[in-house]
Amino acid sequence: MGNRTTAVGHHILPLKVYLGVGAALIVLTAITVTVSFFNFGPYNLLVAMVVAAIKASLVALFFMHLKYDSKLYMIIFVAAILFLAVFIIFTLFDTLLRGDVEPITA
Amino acid sequence: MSQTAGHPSFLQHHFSDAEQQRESAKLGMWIFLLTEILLFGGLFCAYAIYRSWNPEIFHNAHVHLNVYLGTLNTVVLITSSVTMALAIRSMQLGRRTATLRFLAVTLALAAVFLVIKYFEYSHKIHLGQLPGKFYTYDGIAGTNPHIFFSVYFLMTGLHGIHVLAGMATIAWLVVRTSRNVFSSEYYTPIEMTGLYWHLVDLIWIFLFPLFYLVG
Amino acid sequence: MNNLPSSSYLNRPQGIKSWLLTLDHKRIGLLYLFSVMTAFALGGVFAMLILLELLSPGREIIDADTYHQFFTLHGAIMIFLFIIPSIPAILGNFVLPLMIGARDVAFPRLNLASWYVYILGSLFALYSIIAGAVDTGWTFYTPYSVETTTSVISMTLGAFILGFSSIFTGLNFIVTIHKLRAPGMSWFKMPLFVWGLYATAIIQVLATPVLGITLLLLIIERVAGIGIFDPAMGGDPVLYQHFFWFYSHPAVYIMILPGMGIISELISVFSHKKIFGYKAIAFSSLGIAFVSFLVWGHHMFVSGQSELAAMIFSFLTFFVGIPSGIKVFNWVTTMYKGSISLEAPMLYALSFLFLFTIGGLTGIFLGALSVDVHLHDTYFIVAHFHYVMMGGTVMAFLGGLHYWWPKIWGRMYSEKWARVAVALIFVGFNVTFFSQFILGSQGMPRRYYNYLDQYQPLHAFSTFGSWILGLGFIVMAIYLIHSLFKGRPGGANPWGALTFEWTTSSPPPHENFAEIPRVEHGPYDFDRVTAKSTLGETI
Amino acid sequence: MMDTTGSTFLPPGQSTIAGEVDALFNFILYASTVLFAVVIALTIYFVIRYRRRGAVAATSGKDHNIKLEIAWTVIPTILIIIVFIWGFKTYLKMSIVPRDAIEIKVTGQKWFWAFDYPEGVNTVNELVVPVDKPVKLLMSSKDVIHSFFVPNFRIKMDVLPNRYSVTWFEATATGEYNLFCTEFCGTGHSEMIGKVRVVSEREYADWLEAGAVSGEGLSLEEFGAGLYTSKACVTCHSVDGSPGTGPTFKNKYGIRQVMQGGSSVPVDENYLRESILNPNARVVAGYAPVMPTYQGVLKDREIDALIAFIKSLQDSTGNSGE
Repeated sequence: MGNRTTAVGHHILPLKVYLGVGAALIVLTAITVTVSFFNFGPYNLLVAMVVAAIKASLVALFFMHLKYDSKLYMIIFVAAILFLAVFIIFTLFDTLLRGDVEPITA
Repeated sequence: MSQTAGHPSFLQHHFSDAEQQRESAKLGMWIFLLTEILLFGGLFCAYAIYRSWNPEIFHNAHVHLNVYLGTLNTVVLITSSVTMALAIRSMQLGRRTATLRFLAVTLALAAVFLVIKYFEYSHKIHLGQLPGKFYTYDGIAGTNPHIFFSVYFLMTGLHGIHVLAGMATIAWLVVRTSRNVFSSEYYTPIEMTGLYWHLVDLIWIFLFPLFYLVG
Repeated sequence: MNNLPSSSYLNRPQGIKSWLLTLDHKRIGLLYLFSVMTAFALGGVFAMLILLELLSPGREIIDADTYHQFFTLHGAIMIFLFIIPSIPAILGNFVLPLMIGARDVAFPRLNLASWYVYILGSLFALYSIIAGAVDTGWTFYTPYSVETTTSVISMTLGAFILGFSSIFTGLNFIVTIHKLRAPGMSWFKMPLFVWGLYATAIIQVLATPVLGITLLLLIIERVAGIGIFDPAMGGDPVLYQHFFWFYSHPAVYIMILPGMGIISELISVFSHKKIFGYKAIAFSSLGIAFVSFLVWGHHMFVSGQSELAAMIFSFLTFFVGIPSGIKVFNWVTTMYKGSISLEAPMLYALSFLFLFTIGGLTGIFLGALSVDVHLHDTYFIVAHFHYVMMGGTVMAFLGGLHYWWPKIWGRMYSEKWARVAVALIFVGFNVTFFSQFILGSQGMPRRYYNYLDQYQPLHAFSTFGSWILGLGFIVMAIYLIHSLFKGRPGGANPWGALTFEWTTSSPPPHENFAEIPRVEHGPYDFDRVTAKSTLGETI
Repeated sequence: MMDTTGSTFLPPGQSTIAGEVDALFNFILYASTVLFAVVIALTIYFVIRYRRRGAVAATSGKDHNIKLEIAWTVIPTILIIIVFIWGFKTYLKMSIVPRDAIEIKVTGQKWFWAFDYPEGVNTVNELVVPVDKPVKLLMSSKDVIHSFFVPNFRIKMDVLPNRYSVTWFEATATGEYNLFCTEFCGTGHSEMIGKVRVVSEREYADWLEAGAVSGEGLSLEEFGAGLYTSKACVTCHSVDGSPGTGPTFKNKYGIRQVMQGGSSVPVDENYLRESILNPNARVVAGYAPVMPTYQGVLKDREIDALIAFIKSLQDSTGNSGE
């Protein structure tokens, strides 16, 4: 993929990349919708999240240029996801495991 | 655009060169996107907790969402992301008319997205599938079925507000592009709006399965 | 006598409009100074009234509801309007660009916007005082904050808007530190105050959005009753506490980290000795910034959260204490074989060491699960956070304010009166708050308007202390304002420090430096470089 | 388990867990005092010893010492791990309720505590328990979050609406101890103080016995007067005509009372019964609808006694309407 650069050195992606990524996103959407019609129990959530994560990373890497820009922006993006994950997981530590040690029965 | 030697008009006094200004703007934008991710993160956490507490309500209620409209909206938003990226690319190449065309298409697609959202909302309001004490619909089993719609309206509502803000910014870009403010050396505002728009699309990419597909 | 540089950022350009629409980081720092210190005075008045009321059980000067409104307003004003913006927005705005050899922050317009957003947020918050005040405590715990008839919405809306001001400042500082450092200033040649501001900015940017969404949900809950926190409708009040403390614990590190940055500067400059363990201090700032996001559950040990979550939060809470301990040891070791001069900034730094160590160590009591069950929501907690916030951040802020006073105004404050004020504040603080440790561990719950007679002596003792403390602040206000007009010129470098802000004139010109300086030595290389104090000579 | 005598920092501990909590409290206290003393002594010594006299002295450039830095990182880490494990072990003991505990239901509501004992006896603001027997408290709130705190037993647990929370204690000495609410709950938060009365096992059984059929030997009015205080009516309704959060009971029976919304209602048995069980149905004009319902707190016999008591509050000169 020949990346031409502008006068001031910013690289420009060829048209093929944008259209290719766009098509991939739509295909993935189709996949995740069709999968949702079958009932795999808890795996439905897992599959949906994996597909969403793939789509999200496609958008981030190509459309938002994370693949070509300095690592700093990738660190910021990943940090946001990590801190969000910490927030959700630690809160779930509490909400899912209430009454485990001392069952609270009325 | 006056092009004085070595000190182009768009360069602010406290930056040593255009590159430093552009990189600073991008770093600032990425940090702003980080705050957006954490803002929505709070609602994703609420979703995770309420879904873990009453999975059956979430499952029963999600059936009442129109998957086709949701899928259509996802495709609309993905396409608008593509046209936004192409708008940036064409300004990088200095093609002003192409940029205007792509920006206009992105704006139109955003409007389509909101219109579809409007139909979904009005349908729910009509049925009474609303959050909290406004919930009057009785087709869903479970003790507090309105919880699903509380989280649904909170997340899609906040996302909709961000789509509106994006549309306003893109409209402002269209005006400035037509006034020939941007060039292949200076297109930072378009790039920043592009980053913001891609994040709005990214958040919808997660909202769509969580509500419409899995529930 | 009055031979200050004829033109500086203070008088060039002129006119009120040039101040209200300024993009100069130094002037924005001053705008913040006036508005934040007014908020501090207002919060202080509420504090004095609260302790006056607690002089004896039963009604002293106000009734129960008014008392509840006073302690809520004291908490909310002191936290959202004073202590979070105080060091980053006043001293950070003024000193950061000077310290890294830049002409301004990365986004000057965003910087001015952050001040206007601060003013807008403050107006909403202060409007709540008139419109029936707020009586929920600064934590706005649901379901009480949803059902009370006081103006919770205007205060929470105020705090929501103030959150944006905090995000703007944090964002601005991160980009400034990354992109605008002078040539030759690598990450480990930056002053430690800049490291403190950097770690603070990271927390501001990562934590404040969650406060935004929490307060937004609370306002929606009050207005539309969607039941997200209402237990009767499937919601959960403990979820509100999780959301609230996910922001509010990192917020206490937003308050202390810039203070620690100042203390590193003061101890090194006034001991005239290279800071001990520069990298240890820098990395412990970042360490605190990240670990602070993992410990919020220790505010909720008795709130009915699961025992496993309590164990995890207690375990991680102890690890957030270690970096703070390392910093204190590094500061004390810096003074070893130094050449220590005891001007006011150093006295504030030493009282910071004394008070913050007590505050930090009492945190160990609250981290241990079984002891926290007894101490939670008692006066022990009130004493703990005043020792860390007032004994820590406010002491560091006052030390920094005195340290950079000659740089900001070009004039010195009166050293004699400053020492009087430090003594009054130090004694008054300990009398006021050490008695509250004993009150709390004896079982006196916090936020009590009326209390049992057995606690009366300690309450009275605490109230006397607050009068000494109040006097100390009044003395300080007087001599600082007096120094604006009558203070003798401080010169470019009154303390003989080595960081960049002391290389330009005081008060500095509009564009900070004639030309961007190059870094020749580390910020604390007192062993190799000596800058002669310009205190004696006249310019 | 011996109960601990009080120290400057801690009130006397009269529960099995108090000993362990105080032991950890004192360990941390002594360790912190030693650490604090070292830091402050060094600081004072350095300030005196290396005080700048006259010109600035040259100072050394030594800015790190790996051994020292590792030492002051590892030692505190070991100390805090000890404190963490000790604290967690005691906390587990506090959380796990012994199987043979007496179960008492606690209901926190705006500004008083209601206790329901196994034999159907219930009291307000007074928890009577036998000594040396584990007592399990099953707690929930009727309105906002309260918090059940007995300093002498070193126990505290939030009381949440629509949810049960559990705590337990085993008192080791008879006597009367304070019970506080430690989660801010509105105007009367600081009035929400109760008593925990620890009695001998036999005395507890007798009290329980007497309480179950309480009021046998008393006339209805006397029994009603007892309930007037024990069920905390006194906090809002006066009997001498003086104003309070709720209307006074004096000279109320039989008169017509103007309600919110203008309708006037005769104050008779069923209005009083309805106001006790469903207070916000018809609220007297000029008063806030803050009275909690006594549904399930009062038995029928107790409601009759209260009504009889209110009826007895007439001036001898016949009823003078308000």
